[in-house]
Amino acid sequence: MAVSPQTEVTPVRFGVVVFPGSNCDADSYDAVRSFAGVDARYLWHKDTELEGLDCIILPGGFSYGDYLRCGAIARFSPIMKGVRRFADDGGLVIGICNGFQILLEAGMLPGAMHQNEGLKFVCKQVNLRVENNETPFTADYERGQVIGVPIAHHEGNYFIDETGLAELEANGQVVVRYCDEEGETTPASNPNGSLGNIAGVCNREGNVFGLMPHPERVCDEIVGGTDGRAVFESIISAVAGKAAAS
Amino acid sequence: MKAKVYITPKAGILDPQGLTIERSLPALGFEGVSNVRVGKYIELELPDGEAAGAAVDEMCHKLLANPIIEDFEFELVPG
Amino acid sequence: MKAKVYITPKAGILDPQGLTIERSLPALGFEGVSNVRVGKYIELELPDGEAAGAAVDEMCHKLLANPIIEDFEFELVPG
Amino acid sequence: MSATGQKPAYELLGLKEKEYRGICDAMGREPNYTELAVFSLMWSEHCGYKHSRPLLKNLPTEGERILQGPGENAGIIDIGDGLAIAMKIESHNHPSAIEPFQGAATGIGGIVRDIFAMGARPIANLDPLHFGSLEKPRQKYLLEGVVEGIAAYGNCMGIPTIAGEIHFEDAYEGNCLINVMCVGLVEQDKILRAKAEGPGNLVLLFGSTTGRDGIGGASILASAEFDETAQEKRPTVQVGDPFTEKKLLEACLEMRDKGLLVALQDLGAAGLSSSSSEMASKGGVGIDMDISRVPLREQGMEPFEIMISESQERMLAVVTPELKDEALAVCEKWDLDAVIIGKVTDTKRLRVFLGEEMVADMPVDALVDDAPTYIVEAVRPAHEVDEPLAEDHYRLPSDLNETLTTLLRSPNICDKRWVYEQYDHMVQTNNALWPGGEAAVLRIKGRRSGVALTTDGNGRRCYLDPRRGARAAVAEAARNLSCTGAKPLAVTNCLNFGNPEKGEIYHQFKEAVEGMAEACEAFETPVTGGNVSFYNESFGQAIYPNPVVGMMGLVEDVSLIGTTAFQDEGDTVLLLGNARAAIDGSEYQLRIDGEVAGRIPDVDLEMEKKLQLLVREAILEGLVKSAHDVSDGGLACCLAESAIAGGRGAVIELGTDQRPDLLLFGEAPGLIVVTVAKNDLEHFAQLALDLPVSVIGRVEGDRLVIRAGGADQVNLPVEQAAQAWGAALEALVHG
Ligand SMILES: Nc1ncnc2c1ncn2[C@@H]1O[C@H](COP(=O)(O)OP(=O)(O)O)[C@@H](O)[C@H]1O
Ligand SMILES: [Mg+2]
Repeated sequence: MAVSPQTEVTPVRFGVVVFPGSNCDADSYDAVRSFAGVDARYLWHKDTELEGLDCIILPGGFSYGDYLRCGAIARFSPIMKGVRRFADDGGLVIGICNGFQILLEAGMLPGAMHQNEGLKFVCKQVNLRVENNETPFTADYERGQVIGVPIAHHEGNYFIDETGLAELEANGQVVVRYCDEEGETTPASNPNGSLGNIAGVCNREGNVFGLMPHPERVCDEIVGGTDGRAVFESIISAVAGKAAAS
Repeated sequence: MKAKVYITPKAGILDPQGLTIERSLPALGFEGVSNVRVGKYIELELPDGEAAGAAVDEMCHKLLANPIIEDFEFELVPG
Repeated sequence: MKAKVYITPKAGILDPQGLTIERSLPALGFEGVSNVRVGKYIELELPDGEAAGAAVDEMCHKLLANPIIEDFEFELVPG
Repeated sequence: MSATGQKPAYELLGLKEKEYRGICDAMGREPNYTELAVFSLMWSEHCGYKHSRPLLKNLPTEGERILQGPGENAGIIDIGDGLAIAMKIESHNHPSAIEPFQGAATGIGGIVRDIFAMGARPIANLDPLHFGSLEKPRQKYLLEGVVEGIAAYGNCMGIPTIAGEIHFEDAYEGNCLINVMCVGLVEQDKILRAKAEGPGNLVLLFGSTTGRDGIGGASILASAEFDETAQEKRPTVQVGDPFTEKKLLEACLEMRDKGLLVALQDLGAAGLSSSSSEMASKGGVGIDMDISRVPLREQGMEPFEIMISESQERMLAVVTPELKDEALAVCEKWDLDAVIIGKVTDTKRLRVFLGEEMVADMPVDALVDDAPTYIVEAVRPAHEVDEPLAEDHYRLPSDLNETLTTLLRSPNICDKRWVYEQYDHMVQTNNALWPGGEAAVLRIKGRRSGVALTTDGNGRRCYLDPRRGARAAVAEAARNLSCTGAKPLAVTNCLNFGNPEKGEIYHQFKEAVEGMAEACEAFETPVTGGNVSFYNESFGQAIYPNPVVGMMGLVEDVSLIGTTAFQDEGDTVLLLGNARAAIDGSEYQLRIDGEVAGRIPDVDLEMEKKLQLLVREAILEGLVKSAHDVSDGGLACCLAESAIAGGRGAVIELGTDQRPDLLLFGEAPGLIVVTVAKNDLEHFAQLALDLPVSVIGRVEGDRLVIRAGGADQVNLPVEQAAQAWGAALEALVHG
């Protein structure tokens, strides 16, 4: 793996939030640590000091058991105030699966989740089309690139009202969509009924990103693929780039 | 007519959802809330008629509620 | 006192659970049922007082319902 | 002593008069009601192993890699590098039959607690399931509920459910089998045990609150047949709370890492009664508990109710007085109720207090060890015969293409994707082999090695010959592991049988246990623990005797594992083994002729071992392009599955010493199909020495063609086979 000189000097610092019930915290932690020039630490949901971080990951899992609604209780965790402030200051925040649901409930990303159309939990590999590669989370992908990333959720059926959808589309906030192998966003390639096959969105500023699929699960060939690596590579380059520019 | 169905966890049966909500409320500034129980509320429309009550009752038994761990009640309202 | 909270999917918004129930009813012998909507029914106890109504309203807004996809109503009953 | 109606209290609690007298002897007086309730559960079949203990002694349990055999919450196996695997399997048959979702969910909860009670982090769940025919609506309901329950609990816990099996046969219609296995990883110096030690140490109860749910649940349900009164037992259904269990898991592992625990034990069947007495028994100590401190969920609970409640998600630990506060702090961090409820004594008695008042005082050894055991006179049932069916017993079907399609659509053979896609089978990111193959393989992060896991049960064959069937189940599990390249190391087993008080059932149990013992000896895979589930009957009709084998193997190098998929055009297809396939007990017999009859072939354990070693060595040398054992549906289904998995056809030419349908669909343990690149054929032959290996064809095109006797017996586009195999289960469930 090529390591650029800057990243060796100042490591890119990731924080992985642990809510009670998070269960992809270790997977995310392991995934980012497989990159050179990275520091990673866990953040307890009661932490309020978030100093010295470049990117915060809200990992997958079942925070608070996903009781009531996914993410509904976690968003009140003490750490979320800090995460919001961090994002307001331009820090990078990525919510994966349950992390995405928490960002929605917290209002840090627009929209809401319904149960999957099939009413069942679905765990399988799906194809995603990268719609916007100008975010700090996707810059290392080609626009329109089709990547294989797994999903594992019960409530990933993304919903937003018409006006909201129009805004998302107009601002390029739809970052990834479910598609078939050819990149077509067909109903058959939509695993959960999401509006417009939406799999992940970012905020207007582009520094908060949420997606249902799990890029951290495809960062190693031995477990089925590496198509998720570019998400973390993008983050690392974005942070390193920013550091170099300042 | 319209049926409104209320489904609640049977008394004595653990309700993890209710418990978790109850425990999280103080952190949101709501003190003193207890006995939170989470159930389902289902609305449906069905043809008017004598048999409507019996039909809803049967639906609850067979499909809407799980009588092993849940109780249900319903009311019929015109409309 | 006791609060009974009814949470329903917002009108016009997809309700996958309701839809599935509606589709499966005919096979169980229930014809003509429509507009099945599945929501939540939450019971809780809280201290008596003037402010109870406002507190429940706030709980619903903040936590119990998601205003983007859900409506809520509640009633307070003594006990 | 209170007696309701005419019957004495002990009888209402399921004890026989003789057993009651035994309790009085052990106590030196008549027990009060609390004591009697505790005894009745500790001496139930479920906790006391009354009908199985003498026979289970036959199982081999020791080996150089076995760090912990039966007797603890789970077995532990040394996998080198200072690491170990904890594993255990359990049944939740009866609770799941009553409430499939919660029954299966709490089954997962229970087995997972067993694993982290050993200090291990759970890394995988497996779920061997058996239902009645999917043509019955109730069976669909059970299947859907059970799968959703396993999914809900396992997914929430973040433990991947990575393998299992699923069978549908009429024999399970009134009594489904829901077995669940959990596997954990632990550093050897962090293993915990349930041995209470050090009088003066404190007993800590933590996790959920205690309610009336599940009073007498698992143990009562699992200790009697199902009948009309099952309805009345319903209030005992327990509801699982995976979120609390996840916190419990993390809290336990945090306490382990901080060295805060003297001993740890989960509360399972018989709740506080069994957990406290078993911990005391292991340490040769006593325990005093004040149950007025137990956090209750319901008001007005009687002492006996608190003692036997089976509320889920609770653990009991022994901590030193010095470290108690630190332990409590960890519980508080994870938002778990936690109280010191008692202390370790040197009395060897379990004494229960309600505040100051002593409400029970029982000798620990009598509770734990002195449940009476029963030996029943075995009777061989009439359907067990000595001779197999004649090879021409059934008519030869006219179109074997169609027969193959029918078999591929059988719910016992078809794709199980509909099930495993409901499970998060990828969380923890260790899957070196995804579900759908021969066995699951997990890498171990930071090492080259990995573990392979599988479960195998074959009730139908055990019904025809329980000894041979059990031997075959062990052999198949080992074969599945070997086909991935893993060396089988150890077994955990779940013995599902009918009412052992009946001679015929006892016979099945005895034969199966002995058969399993023979095979485990041969493969050097000791039994590290397991579970016995009796009384799997409904209205007097027993299930097929079904000893389910859970087996673990070690993969030396996870980058070199075998898969079932055909790889490249031109690869040579080899059949290893010379077992003669038979129709007796086969899926073919069941689907086409609607019968289960005859006598199944026995496994040649010595030959089997050699063949498996060959496959493993060849995989390690990189010679094997695919490996798949011949099991349900015979050679033709085996070939079809490899073709479907690889999206490639094959042309196969078989000998003619048997009727073509038997060659294609007959079953016998001891056959493996491997493919090898042409260039490696010679190298493979050198490894094989004089073992029976025959070239039967090559990977070619996009059709599966099987010739025998000069004619195409099967000629089917792989695409069409894939369609039949892939769509069957969902169609059956939703059809
Ligand atoms: N209940 C289940 N849960 C998870 N995986 C299952 C289940 N049933 C079957 N599978 C998986 O499907 C695959 C094929 O199952 P099966 O036909 O029973 O295999 P085999 O014949 O090798 O025992 C295996 O990978 C198995 O682990
Ligand atoms: Mg197999």
